[in-house]
Amino acid sequence: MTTYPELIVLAPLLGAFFAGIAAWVESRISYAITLIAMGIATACAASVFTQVLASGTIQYRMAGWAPPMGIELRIDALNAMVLLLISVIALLNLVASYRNVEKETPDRASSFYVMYLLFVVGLLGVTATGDLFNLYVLIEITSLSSYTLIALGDRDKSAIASLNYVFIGVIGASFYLLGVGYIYIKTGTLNMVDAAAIMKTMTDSSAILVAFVLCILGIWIKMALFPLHVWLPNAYSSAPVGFARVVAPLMTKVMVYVMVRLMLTVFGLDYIFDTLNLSQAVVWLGTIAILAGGAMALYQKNLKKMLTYIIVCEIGYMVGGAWLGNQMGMTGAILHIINDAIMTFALFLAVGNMVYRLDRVDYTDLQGLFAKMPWTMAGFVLAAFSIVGVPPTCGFFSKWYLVLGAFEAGAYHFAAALIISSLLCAILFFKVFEICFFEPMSEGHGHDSHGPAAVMEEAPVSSLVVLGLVSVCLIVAGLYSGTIVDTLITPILN
Amino acid sequence: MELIPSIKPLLAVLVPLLVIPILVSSSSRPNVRESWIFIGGTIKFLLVVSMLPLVLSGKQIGLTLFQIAPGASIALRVDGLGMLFALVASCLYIVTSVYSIGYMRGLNEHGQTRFVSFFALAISATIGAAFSANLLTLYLFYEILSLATYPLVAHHEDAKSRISGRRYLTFILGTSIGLVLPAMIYCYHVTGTLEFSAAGIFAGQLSKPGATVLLLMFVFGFAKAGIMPFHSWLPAAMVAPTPVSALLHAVAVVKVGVFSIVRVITGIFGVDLMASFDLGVVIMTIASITILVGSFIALSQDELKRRLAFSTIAQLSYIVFGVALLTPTGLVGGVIHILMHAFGKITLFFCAGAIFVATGKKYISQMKGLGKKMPITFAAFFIGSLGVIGLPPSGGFYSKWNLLIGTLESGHAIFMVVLLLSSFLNAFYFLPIVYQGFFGTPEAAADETPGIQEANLCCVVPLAVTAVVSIVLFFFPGMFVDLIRLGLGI
Amino acid sequence: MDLLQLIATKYNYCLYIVLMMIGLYAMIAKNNLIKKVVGMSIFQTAIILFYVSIGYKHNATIPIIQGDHGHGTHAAILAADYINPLPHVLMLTAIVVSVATFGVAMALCVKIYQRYQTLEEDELRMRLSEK
Amino acid sequence: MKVLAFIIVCLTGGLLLYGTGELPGWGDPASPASSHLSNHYIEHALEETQVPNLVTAVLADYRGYDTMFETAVVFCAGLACFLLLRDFRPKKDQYYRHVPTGVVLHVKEDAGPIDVGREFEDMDKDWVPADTIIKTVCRILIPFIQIYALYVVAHGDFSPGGGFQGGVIFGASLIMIGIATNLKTLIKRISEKFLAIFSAIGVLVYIGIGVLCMVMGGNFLDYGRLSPIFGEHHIRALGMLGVEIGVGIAVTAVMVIIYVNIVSEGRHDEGL
Repeated sequence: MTTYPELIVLAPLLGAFFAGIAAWVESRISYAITLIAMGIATACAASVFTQVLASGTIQYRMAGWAPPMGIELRIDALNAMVLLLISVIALLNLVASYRNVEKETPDRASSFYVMYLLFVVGLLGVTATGDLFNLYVLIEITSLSSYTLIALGDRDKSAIASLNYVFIGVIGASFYLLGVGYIYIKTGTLNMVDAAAIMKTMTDSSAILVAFVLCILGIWIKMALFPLHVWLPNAYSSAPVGFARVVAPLMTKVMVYVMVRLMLTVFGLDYIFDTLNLSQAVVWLGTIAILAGGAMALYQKNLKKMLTYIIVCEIGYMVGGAWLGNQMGMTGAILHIINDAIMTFALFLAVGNMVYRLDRVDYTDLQGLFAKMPWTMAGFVLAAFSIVGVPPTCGFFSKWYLVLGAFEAGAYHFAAALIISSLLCAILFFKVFEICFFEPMSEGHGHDSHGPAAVMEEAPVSSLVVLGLVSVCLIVAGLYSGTIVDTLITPILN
Repeated sequence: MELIPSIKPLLAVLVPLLVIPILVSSSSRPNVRESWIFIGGTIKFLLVVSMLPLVLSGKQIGLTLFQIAPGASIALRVDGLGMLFALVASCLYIVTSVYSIGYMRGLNEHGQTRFVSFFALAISATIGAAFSANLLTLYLFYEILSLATYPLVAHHEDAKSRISGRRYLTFILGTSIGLVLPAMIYCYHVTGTLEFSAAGIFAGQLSKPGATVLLLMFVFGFAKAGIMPFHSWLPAAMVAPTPVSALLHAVAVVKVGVFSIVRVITGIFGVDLMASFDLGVVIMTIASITILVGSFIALSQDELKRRLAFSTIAQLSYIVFGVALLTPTGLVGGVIHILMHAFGKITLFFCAGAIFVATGKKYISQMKGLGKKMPITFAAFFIGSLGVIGLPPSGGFYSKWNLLIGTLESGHAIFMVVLLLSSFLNAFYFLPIVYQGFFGTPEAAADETPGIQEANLCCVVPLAVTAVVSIVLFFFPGMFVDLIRLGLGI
Repeated sequence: MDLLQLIATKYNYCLYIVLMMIGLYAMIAKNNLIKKVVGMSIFQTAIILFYVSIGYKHNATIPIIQGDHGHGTHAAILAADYINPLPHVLMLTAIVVSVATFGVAMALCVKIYQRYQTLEEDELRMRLSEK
Repeated sequence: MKVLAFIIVCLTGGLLLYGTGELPGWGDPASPASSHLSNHYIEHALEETQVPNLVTAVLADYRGYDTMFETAVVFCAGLACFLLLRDFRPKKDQYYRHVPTGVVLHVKEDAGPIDVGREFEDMDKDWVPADTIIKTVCRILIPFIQIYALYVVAHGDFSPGGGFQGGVIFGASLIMIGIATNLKTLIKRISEKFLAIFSAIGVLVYIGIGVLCMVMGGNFLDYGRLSPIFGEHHIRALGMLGVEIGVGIAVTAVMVIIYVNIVSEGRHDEGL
C-alpha cells in the first residue's frame, strides 16, 4: 500500500494558500478548500496509521536527502496516533464551527480558515517531524497562528491575553531553541535519532544536562504546566469559539507529545531516570499542578475559564504520569493524550454551542439550560463524567493506568492527587449541572405547574451531530482502551 | 465451574437501554410510553428467568466484552448470587413500573419521560452490577447507577431536592471515587487481577493491617450499603418520588451497595482470608452499630418514608452482618435477606406512596384510623412489617433464623443480642403504625375528609402482589437457597 | 580562576548570555508593552548570536566555495577552509521567525492601544478589573 | 515583579553559564558542531547541488522543508496583521484639498467615499505638502533598489543573498513609495488584494515546485526529479532559484502588508 505521509502536512498547507487566494475571490470557496484539505489530510493520516500498525515506522526523506543531512518525517505508532487525532479533531471542528465562525468573525471568516489551516499544519508538522530544528519552526507556526486567532475573540480581553501569550510563548520556544543549540554544539546534528545515538556516549556532560533542562522547560512553558500556566486560562477563554474548540484539546496535548518524544527518542528514558534521577521532583510538580489546577478551577465563575483550569489540571496528569519512570505511568500519560483530547474537545464543543446561543457563559447565564439545550447538555454531561473519571468513559481508563503507575512507583501522593482531582472535578461539574437543572428555582413541588414551558433553543445541527459523534467516541475509546494500549502504546514503549 | 458463553446477560443489561430512545420519542403519548416500559421490563425479566435453569444446574453464563488490561476486563458472568439479585430486581421492576404509572399519574407529576428513562437506565445498571464478573465491571455499573439515580432524586427541581441531591452525590460519588477506586486499583496493583473467585485473589500478599484498611475502604466506600457513618444520603434521598424510594432505595441502589460488599468479601478477599485475619468481627461490629443506631433513629422519625429509610439502613447491615459471619448458614442468611427484605420493604414503600397519593399524608401521626378507609394497603403494610421484623409467616423470618443460627455457629453469641434487640425495635416502630391505622381515631375531626379511599388500582395491585409474594417466600425459599449455595460454592 | 578562564576562552557564550539576560529581564519586568516587545527582540537576537558563533571556525572563510566551480575541481574543497554553514541557515529561519513574531506583537500592541489608549501594563490591568 | 524577574534572569543565566563550561572553545574546528554534518555539507554540497553558496544549498535544498515553513511563517505574520488590524469601516473624518485654491474641506462622520472630481485631492489629517526633493530622490532611487533586489534574489546561489534578503529589499523599495508620498498613493499603486494574493502565490510557488517534484515521482522538493522538464544541467540550482523567487515574492508582499496595516492601524487611509 502506498501512503503519503508528507501529504498529511502538505495538504492543509497547500489548502491554506489556495484558501488565502480564494478569500479574495469568493469567500465561500475558501471554506470548501479548507474542508477538502483537511479531508485529504485526515485520509492520509488514517492510511499512514494503518500502515504503521501493519509494518512499523515510516520514514520520509524530504528532498530525498538521507536523514542526518536532510530532514526526515519519522512516523511511528505514537506519531501516527497523534496525527490521526489532530486531523480528525480539526476536521470535525471545521464542520461543527461553521456557524460559530460566521457569527464571531463575520467579515474575515475566510482569513480565519487560512489561519486555522496554518495552525493545524503546525501541529501536524510538529508531530510528524524527526528533526529537532524543524520542530522549532513548526512550533512557531502553530504559535503565531494561535496568537492571531486568540486575539480575534473577546473584544476587551483577547488582545491582552494574546500578547501575554506571545511573550511567554516566545520565552518557551526560545528556551527550546537554546536547548537544541546546546545539543547541536555537543553532537553536531539536528536529527533526533542521530543526536540520541551520539548523546548516549556523553551522559555525564553538563552541556547535555543544560540542553535537556532547557528543552523540557521550554516545552513545559508551551504546554502550561503549573506554575508556568499563567498565560493559558486567559488566552483560551477569550479565544473565539471556532478556535478555542481546537486549540484547547490539541495544543497542550501536542506539546505533551513533544515532551514524550524528547524523553523517549532524544534523551532516552535511561538518561532521564537513571542518570539524572529526576522522576521524584517532576512527579511532585505534576501533583501540585493537578491540585492547583483543580483548586483554581473552583474559584472561577465562568464556564470557559473553569474549563481552562481543568486543562491545567489535566496537564499535571500527563506530566506526572510520563515522569513516573515506569511503563504503566507512561502508558497512562500517552493514553491520556488521546483521551484528554477527545474529552476536552467534547467539552468545548458543548460550551461553543452554549456560547452560540447565550453569548456569555458565566455561571449565572446557564440557568435552565437542560431544558433549553438538552442535546448539548447531554454531550456536556458525558464529557464531564469523562473528566471526572466515571467508567466506561475514556477518562476513567487513563486514570486507571496513571494510578497504577503511581502505585508501582510508590508515588502515593500522585495517586492521591489523581483521586482528589476526580472529586474536585465532580464538585465543579455538579455545581454547573445544578445551576442548569434547578435554576430558575421553581416554588416547591413542580406538579406540571412549571410556568411557561422552556423553549428549546438548540445549537446548529452540524455542531450537535459532531458533539454526538465525539460523545460516542468518549465511550468507545474508553471501552477499547485495552486494545489501544496493546496495539499502540505497548509496542512504542518496548 | 463450567462457563457457558452467551449473549443473554448482555441483552438483559441492554434491553432497558434500548427502550430509552423509544420512551423519549413517545414522550407525548403516555400510554404508548408506559406500555413500552412494561414490554421492556417483561423482556428483561424473561431473559433473566431463561438463564435460571442453567444456573440452577450448576453452570455459569458468561461473556467478556472488553479486555482493558490483563486480568481486568469488562465482563459479565451469571452465577447464583447474581442470578438471585437480578431476579429480584427485574421482577420488582415490572411491579414498580405498574405502581409508578399509578403514582405519577395520580399526582400528575412533571417530567415523566425523564423520570422513566432514568429509571430504566438505573435498572439496567443494577442488572449489570448483578451480572458483573469482576470488580472493575461492578464498579462501572455502580458508578452508572449512582449517576443515573441523581436526576430521579432531584426530580422535583426545588430547593429541598437540590440539597438532597447534593448530599446524595457527595456521599455516593465521594466514597466510590475516594475510597473504592484507589482500593480497587491497589488490589489490581498487588494481584494483577480483579476477577471474583471464591478463594479470593490475594495469595498472601497482604498483611493484617493492610487487609483491614483495604476491606474498610471497600465497606465504607460502597456507601450505597448505608453503613454508618456514610448513611445519611438515604434519608435525604427520600425527597424523590415514592417509586424511586421503593425500587431504588429499598431494592436496587442500596442492594447494589450491599451486593458489592458481599462480592468483595466473598470474591476478592475470600472467606478463608477473612477468617484467618479475623476480619469478620470487624465488619460485624460495624454492622451491629449500624443496625442498632439505625433502628433507634427510625423510632424517632415521624415522617413515614424517613422511618422506612432508617429501617432500611439497619436492615442492610443485616446482610453485611450475615456475610461477615463467614459461616455457611450465616452467608445464606445474609444473602437471602437481599430477597426477603426487598419484598418486605418495597411493600412498605408502596403503602407509604399509596397513602400519599390517596390522602396526601406523609406523617405517621396523621395516619390514625386510615386503615379503615384503606384496608388493603394497611394489611399489606402489616405483612411487610412482619417481613422486616422477621416474624413468620413472612420470608423475613427465614433469613433472620439463619442469621441467628449463623451467629451461634461462628461462636460470636454476643451478637445474637444485637439481632434480637433490633427485631424488638423493628416491631416497636412498625406495629404501632398498623395498630393506630386500624384501631386509632383521627385526632382532628376537621381533617376527616369523606372522600378518602384506596388509591387507584395501579397503586394497590402492586403492593398486594408484593405482600403476597413476601408470604409465599416463607414457604418456598428452597430455590433461592440453592442459588446462593451455588453462587458461594458452599 | 575557573570562571576567568571560561570568560577568556568562551567570551562569545558569555556575551550572548548577558544579552539574553537583559532581554529576558525586560520581558518580565518592564511595564510598557513596547519595551517588552523590544526586550523580546533582544532576547531572540541573543540566541541568534549564540548560534552564529557556533558556526565560526578559526582560519576559515564564509561558506561560499570559491574558484572555478562546476568543472571537476571539487577535490580541492577542504572542510577546514570554510565555516560551518548550518547555523547560518538555522538562524536565517530564526530571524524570520523573530521578525514575524515582532510583527504580530506590534499588531497586538496597536490593537490594545486602539481599545484602551494606553500601553502601560498596570493601567491596562486597572482598566480590565474595572469591568 | 522586578525582584522576581531578577531572580529568574539570574537563574537562567547561571544555568546557561553552567552549560557553557563544557562547550568547545570558540572557533574550534574540531568541535562536533563543525565536524559532523558541517564537513559533509562543505565537502559535498557543491558536488551534490551545484550551488557554491553553501548557505543557500543547505537552506533551499538539504533543509528546504524548513525553509518552506519559514516562508509560511512570513505569510502567517502578514495574514496576522491583516486579521488583527484591518478595519473595513469607512473613515470618519475626511479631508479634501481644492488644488487651485488650497482650501481644505473637512467632511465629518460617516459620509462615505465622496466623488470630488479632479479639482480636489484626498489628503491626510496632518497634511504636509509632499517634499519635492524627497519625491524626486525616491523616484530615481527606487528602480535601482528594485534591480538590486532582483539581483540579490537571482544571485543567491553564488553570493550572499537569496529570497528573504531580496524580498525584504524589494519590499523596502515599495514601502519607500509610501513614505515619500503618502499611504494612499502606495495603496492606489499596489492594491491590498494584489498584495494578499501575491503573498499566497509566493509560498505556492515554493510548495508548487516541491509538489511538482512529487508528481515527477520523487520526494517532496527533490529538485533532481525535475530534469525531464528543465534538463539535467544544474537542475538542483535551478530548483533552488525557483523557490527563492517564490520566497522573494512572498516576503515582498508581506513586508508591505505589515507596513500598511500597522502604520494605518488597519484603516488603510493615512499614516506616516
